[in-house]
Amino acid sequence: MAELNIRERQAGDVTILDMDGKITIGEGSVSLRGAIRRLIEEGKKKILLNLSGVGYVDSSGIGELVSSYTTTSSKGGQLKLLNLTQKIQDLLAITKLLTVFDVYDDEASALNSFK
Amino acid sequence: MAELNIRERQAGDVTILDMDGKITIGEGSVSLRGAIRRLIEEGKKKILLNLSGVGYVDSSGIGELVSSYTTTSSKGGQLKLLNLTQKIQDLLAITKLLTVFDVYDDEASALNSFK
Amino acid sequence: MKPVTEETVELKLPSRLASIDEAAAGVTDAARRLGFPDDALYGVELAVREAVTNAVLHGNRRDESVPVEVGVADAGSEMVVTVRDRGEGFDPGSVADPTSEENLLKSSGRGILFMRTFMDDVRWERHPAGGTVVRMTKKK
Amino acid sequence: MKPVTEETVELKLPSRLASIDEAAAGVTDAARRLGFPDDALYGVELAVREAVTNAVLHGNRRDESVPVEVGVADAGSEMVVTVRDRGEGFDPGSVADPTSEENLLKSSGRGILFMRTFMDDVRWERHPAGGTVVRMTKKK
Ligand SMILES: Nc1ncnc2c1ncn2[C@@H]1O[C@H](COP(=O)(O)OP(=O)(O)O)[C@@H](O)[C@H]1O
Ligand SMILES: Nc1ncnc2c1ncn2[C@@H]1O[C@H](COP(=O)(O)OP(=O)(O)O)[C@@H](O)[C@H]1O
Repeated sequence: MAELNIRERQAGDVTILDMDGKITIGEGSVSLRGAIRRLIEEGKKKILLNLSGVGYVDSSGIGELVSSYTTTSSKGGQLKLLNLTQKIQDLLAITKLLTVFDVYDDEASALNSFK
Repeated sequence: MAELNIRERQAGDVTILDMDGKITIGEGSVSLRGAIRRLIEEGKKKILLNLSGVGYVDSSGIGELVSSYTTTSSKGGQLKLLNLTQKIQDLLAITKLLTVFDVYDDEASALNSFK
Repeated sequence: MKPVTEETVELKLPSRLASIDEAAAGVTDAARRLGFPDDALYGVELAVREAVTNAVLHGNRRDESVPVEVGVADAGSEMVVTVRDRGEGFDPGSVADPTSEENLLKSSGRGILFMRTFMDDVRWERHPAGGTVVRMTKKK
Repeated sequence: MKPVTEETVELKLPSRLASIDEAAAGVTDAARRLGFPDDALYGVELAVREAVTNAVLHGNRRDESVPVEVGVADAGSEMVVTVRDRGEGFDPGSVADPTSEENLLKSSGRGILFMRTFMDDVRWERHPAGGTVVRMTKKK
């Protein structure tokens, strides 16, 4: 089983990535990076990461979320986060990244925010 | 929680010890030794050890079962075994003690055998 | 009176990414045996992951012939976890603060912050026989 | 090419009965991480219990200032478990066979039989720095 499974859905012009597993150094971080790179190449610039199935993130995973955000922004896109587990929320608080990321806990409001 | 819990029941002149836990070096072996010693002192010489709840036995525990048997026999009593788990049965086979012990897997036949 | 031997666990692992999972599992299992509750194990695991990641990447530069050594010692009221690499070490005092405004968008530099957050004390030492040891203490 | 570091776990425990449970749990956890199935773990645990019991009782005579050292090494196709005490050792060849008729009713002497039954290879060595090491190998 892969460390991180990523499924892609489209809601209007927003691409939702439903992620399941761990975003940790190595495989998990690499999968996320690959997925974001591909979306950007395909011109999909409104990206919503659904993290409800992500149970474990390390500093490399947090770093990869930040990279995903900066890469998308630098191409004129937007990347937002949906459904953080308590643990990821805590890590984003510790790293003061809650002010950087746009975070939602229901999908409808998240989708609306891209309008 | 004690390593080995021993409850005593009487069926006619047979004393049944229902044992739960582990018979391993230290507490478990010591509890069994104490229980047998007490029964012998009380003149209870028909003893049936119900091992259905005993999940783990080491060589010290096997040794303690042998001591229980020899102590009881030397006082003119009888000690038999009931409801061995597969693992204990295997250990008694490995040690060639299945020929020494009288082993039963239902209580009625075990009780009958003391007549 | 001679002192009672202290209980310790030592893991020796090759310097590769797979060793991070191994070390995390080994220390978590040991901490559980020492009686730490499940919710403390999460933080211990994360701190160990970060420390071993640094040992593998920065200390030993993924040279698989060089070991990462992880120790767990039961010091009664606390557990001491050590991670030793064979590298030159660094000055923890001059590591950039990842939470200051100008570093927020950097893609790395948050490992030590997590180690300090989830353990009660974190310090670095030179090992007398060479290499760097990070010593992390967690109260029971 | 330099060899890849072998993965090892080392436990250091005081010579007392409580260390038997500690060692059994530590080695079982390590064996599980190495991929041994649950039904193999039972036998590994029993062999380790017997070896550590002997180290605590016969090798170190319950002197808690003296350690019992338990090692687990992943040798690829097999796991090697070592238990070191600081005692004088013994001659395994002259240990009585517990399954022979005249020994059946003895209350001890079955530990080595269980170690040999549940591990693929068991041997005793003198440690170069003193004491006795029993080395038990289990195929994956
Ligand atoms: N064991 C180590 N050996 C050498 N340098 C280290 C070690 N641990 C940490 N460092 C240094 O400290 C920096 C910050 O570490 P850390 O906060 O874990 O973030 P990251 O590893 O993502 O850079 C590293 O980039 C590295 O320069
Ligand atoms: N580590 C050891 N150091 C010294 N003697 C040992 C050691 N291990 C085993 N022995 C000797 O071998 C004998 C048989 O051991 P074993 O089969 O485990 O049964 P038991 O420990 O019940 O006697 C012991 O009684 C002891 O004399």
